[in-house]
Amino acid sequence: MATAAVQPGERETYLNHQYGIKSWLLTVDHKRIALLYLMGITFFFFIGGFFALLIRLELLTPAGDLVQADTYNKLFTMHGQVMVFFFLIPAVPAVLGNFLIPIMIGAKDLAFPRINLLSWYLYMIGGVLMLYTIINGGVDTGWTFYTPLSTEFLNTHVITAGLAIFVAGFSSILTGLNFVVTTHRMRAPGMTWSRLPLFVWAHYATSIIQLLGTPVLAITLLLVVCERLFHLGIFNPALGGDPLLFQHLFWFYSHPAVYIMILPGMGIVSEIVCCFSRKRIFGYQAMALALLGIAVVGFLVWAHHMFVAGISLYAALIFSLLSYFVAVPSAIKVFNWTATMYNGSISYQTPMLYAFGFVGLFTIGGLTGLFLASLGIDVHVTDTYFVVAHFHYIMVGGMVMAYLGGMHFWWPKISGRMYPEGWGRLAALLVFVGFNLTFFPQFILGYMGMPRRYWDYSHSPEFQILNVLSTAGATILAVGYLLPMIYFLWSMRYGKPAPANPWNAAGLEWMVPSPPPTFNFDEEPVVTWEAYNYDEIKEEVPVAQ
Amino acid sequence: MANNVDALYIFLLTVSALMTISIFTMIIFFAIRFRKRAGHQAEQIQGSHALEITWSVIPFCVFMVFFGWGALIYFKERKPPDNSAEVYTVAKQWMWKFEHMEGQREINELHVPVGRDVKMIMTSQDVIHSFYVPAFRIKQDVLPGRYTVAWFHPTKPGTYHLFCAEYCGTSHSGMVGSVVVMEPRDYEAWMGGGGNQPLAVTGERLFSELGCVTCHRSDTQGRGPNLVGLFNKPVLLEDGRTVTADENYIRESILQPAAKIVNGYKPIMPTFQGQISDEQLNALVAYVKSLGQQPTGQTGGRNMATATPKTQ
Amino acid sequence: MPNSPVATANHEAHDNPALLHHFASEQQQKDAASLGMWVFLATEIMFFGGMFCAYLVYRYWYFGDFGAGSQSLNVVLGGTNTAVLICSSLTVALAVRAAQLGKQTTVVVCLILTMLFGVVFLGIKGVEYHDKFVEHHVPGASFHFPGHIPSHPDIPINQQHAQIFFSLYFIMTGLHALHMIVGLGLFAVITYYAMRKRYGPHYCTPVEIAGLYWHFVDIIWIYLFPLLYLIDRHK
Amino acid sequence: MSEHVSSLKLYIGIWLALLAGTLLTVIAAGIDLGPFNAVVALTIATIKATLVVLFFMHVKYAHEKLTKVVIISALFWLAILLALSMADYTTRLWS
Repeated sequence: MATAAVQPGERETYLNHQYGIKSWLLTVDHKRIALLYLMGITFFFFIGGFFALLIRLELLTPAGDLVQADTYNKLFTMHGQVMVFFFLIPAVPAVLGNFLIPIMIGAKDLAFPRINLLSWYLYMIGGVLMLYTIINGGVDTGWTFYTPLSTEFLNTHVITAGLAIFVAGFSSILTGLNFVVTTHRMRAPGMTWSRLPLFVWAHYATSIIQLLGTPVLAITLLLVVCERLFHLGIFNPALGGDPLLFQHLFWFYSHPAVYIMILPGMGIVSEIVCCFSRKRIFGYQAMALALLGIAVVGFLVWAHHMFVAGISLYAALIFSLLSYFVAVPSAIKVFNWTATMYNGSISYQTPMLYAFGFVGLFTIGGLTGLFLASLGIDVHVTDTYFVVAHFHYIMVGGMVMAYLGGMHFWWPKISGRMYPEGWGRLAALLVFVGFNLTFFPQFILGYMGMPRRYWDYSHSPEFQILNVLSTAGATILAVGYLLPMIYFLWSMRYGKPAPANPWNAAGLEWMVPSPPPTFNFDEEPVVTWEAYNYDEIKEEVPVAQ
Repeated sequence: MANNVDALYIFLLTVSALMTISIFTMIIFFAIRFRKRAGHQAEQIQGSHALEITWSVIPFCVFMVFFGWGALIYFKERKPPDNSAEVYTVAKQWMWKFEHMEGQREINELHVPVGRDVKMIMTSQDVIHSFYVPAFRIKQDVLPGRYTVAWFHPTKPGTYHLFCAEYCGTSHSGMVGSVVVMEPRDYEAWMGGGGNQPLAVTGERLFSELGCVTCHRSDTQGRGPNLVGLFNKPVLLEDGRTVTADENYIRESILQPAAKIVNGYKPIMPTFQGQISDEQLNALVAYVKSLGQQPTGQTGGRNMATATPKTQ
Repeated sequence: MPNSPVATANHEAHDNPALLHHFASEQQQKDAASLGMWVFLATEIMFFGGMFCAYLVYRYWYFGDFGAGSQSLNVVLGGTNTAVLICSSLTVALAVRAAQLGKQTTVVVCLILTMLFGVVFLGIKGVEYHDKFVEHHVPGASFHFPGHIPSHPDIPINQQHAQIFFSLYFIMTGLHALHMIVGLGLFAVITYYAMRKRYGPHYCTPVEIAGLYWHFVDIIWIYLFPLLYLIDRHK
Repeated sequence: MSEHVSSLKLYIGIWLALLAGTLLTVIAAGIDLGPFNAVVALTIATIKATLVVLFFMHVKYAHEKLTKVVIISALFWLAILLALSMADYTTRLWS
């Protein structure tokens, strides 16, 4: 039984209603768990980013002169594993989703608060295993764990890395389970499916992928661990196994995993675009259906990662065709965001700048995806820097932009303080410029034929100029990422206190105080309005200070 | 091939650039035209089914063009022309080993004459590698335990990069080499330097040394199937299936004879798994293939230069 | 799920101690728990699905060797185990029914019977594993599986392909057994509460959702049995 | 919603049917049906599984469709995994 720690005269919020380390580590409050996740995720983001910077520095010169070949291999492996499994996949759902979904649907908490806490602990256990792997000398399988290299030929810490991701996978599954059940069972009276914010729809679609994809990754990694321990031969051609079976099972999860990363970002962008255009979303139904469509069709395309891997000609044709099907809902979303802005009343606060960036970079990332889905071109550019550039446009240009946009948008709600708008805009600009400078040259490098995961390109000095540009961009990007980290921390103490609805935005989360009270709502809300009812909100977005 | 890929690439680039520019222009135009200002209220629009359908169907049709064109190129890339020069390739950490039909062996360098189709028949001794020549726009993973095939048609003399494109361990980035495309005359001169035994002849010698010849006789009396004229022909198996006798089939039949039993024969052949090297296996395959090109049943065919296009 | 409401300063306690603070009604809580378990079972299907995919590929490639491996398994013990598991499913269903009807003693008896069947299953499985171990059919350095494939008395078994069969056999049945052990743990806790008469017509969600889990484990075995034990048996 | 309580008789009946199915599948495995052995074995297994799902797991009496949707989605995804993987394996030998 904790005693309330609220000072007299102060309003009780989820932040101050209890103090002490135990009140955080044993909390079942979705908002506090979101903050716990935020810490872990930020930590791993900077670990992964540090590896990325070392990679870029190594590639500044053609010769392999900064680190050893093995070290380089470990750097890109751990950059990938840390970023994908400990940042990109959990970031938006576990932080923003966790914090906002119950409030957005008018619930006091997620359906299973204790499972939510468990899933944070699983994430942390996975993270500790990953750190153990890193500190003990790392792992150099590539984040894809391709067999038989990973199972028979390397003597780095493949097993602990595999188990780290295995455990983090269960965290992801439990988060998805919680979201699905919460969305079905915990909606406030009047909050019908057609009134759900697209942010919730996006997380619902994401959860479906997490639930049905992640178990396959889990069993695959378990098989890799068994292979390494007992040399069973399931993925080892020398013992009668098929290395392509590993790739099938791996990509069955890891392609849809891209949508785990990007769909929540799409949800965020829908919220931001509507708020800063003062408009209803254009084509709400189409937007919601497109999210579900991506989640389903995203599972039908995985072998487009394997066009040159030795799959049958006919399978390649099927998977190429299906890959184009998933591009249609993605295109619909881009068009609808653009149309939402039409005849709006647009203001350019930081979240909106990130949303602009997201739509632009996602468009480029998506269109280059069409190149890769086209069989004839894929043969040339797969496993080159073209692919590297493409997926960074989706994940960093798309997902990280959206994540930062969302963090700025809801930071007043989470912390109860405003961030400094000027610095925010500067950081958004730096991220956009730095990002493009880092990754656009890599498209060209890829078409020129520079293979990915190369430590040394002294045989092809013609690749250097573009690599130097890329490294320069990465430096700017690093500054762009550090800035928000600094001013968010600064604002927690010195920021202007935030009102309940600093943007005059629509949605239940803006009707509770900032920061929200422990149980979100004093009385169960009854929803009588459609999503994005900006026609009923006459005020504009306040002028930034 | 490179031209075909580039043409498609430029087409895709143009279409994508148009789409990107139009979306960017619209966003920037809307952002400026409809910026927040006094006296202007946002107009609420629910959406439009007609528009949604339009911008689903039109992109989809464009995508289908991307798909069809890409698929055509891929189809061509996966079907080597019948009378290509063949190069047997063994990849290992971290080098490329090539063996020409004429018997020349090379490491990390591949010499080919200009204007001649070259078919790479590749396998790996350890992990997955990938044979990538950016200038020819081809890439094919090289797998342990089976053959994969790639082909190209060099049109311009010169030296081109050869990369391993599938991450394969410590010296992945050191697993590079070059493809040297030569004028036919230079190539002849380079070829003539060796005094090598053609691969099929090596294979023929192995064929008798290993005792294969006692059962696989060139008449119908053998205890094993007659291999003359076998290559690229359909084979009826005992379980009723029919498979094509391609390189992988021959390879498997040597290493795992019991895997596919030819109709009418007994599974008495011993396995050669672990008893012959990848190079010896390549020689045997090359020999069996050379039999396929001689309907008369003589053995010891020379090389692909005498091959006639098969009609099948 | 054990229940202790989070009492808070600003939140009034509900009448029912089993109703958690963030639910509006008992029905909502029950529906959430049941949906949660069903969704979890969906993930379990995909978890085993990866194994079934591997199984399908290699059975397609190495049918003969899979047949030989299958025939070395003890179909009597496997069949008995199937029957044992079906019996345990019945007792679980009866436990849920008893809880719905408020028959406290029957709940406890049925749950104990279920656990008993579960232990018998694991025991028989242990005997089978032991036999395989003695026969050197466990994948690894000492793996040895002589003989011929069923439909071809003159084709010897390919050791590598047979090893893949036994690898899949051990991993699939091993994961299944692990699920059984988890289920036994769940039932041990629930039996403890059932003895304290926690469950009745108004509240029997834990019995129900643990029951769902147990039935699912049963269903997995219903498929594993023919897929592993009954390949090419007639030869 | 009123909780559905099935009769004891029904449970015993299902239990007997499941035991009979087990016996039947063992017997059927002993008869040479060619490729249909696998079909028969899987059909019997599916019937048994359906009985368990419908009656022991009360899906037949579920008051909303959601449970069925969850089951069907999971099976659909499993089918995607198996079918598209096999689309590769079964066509590798074609040329």
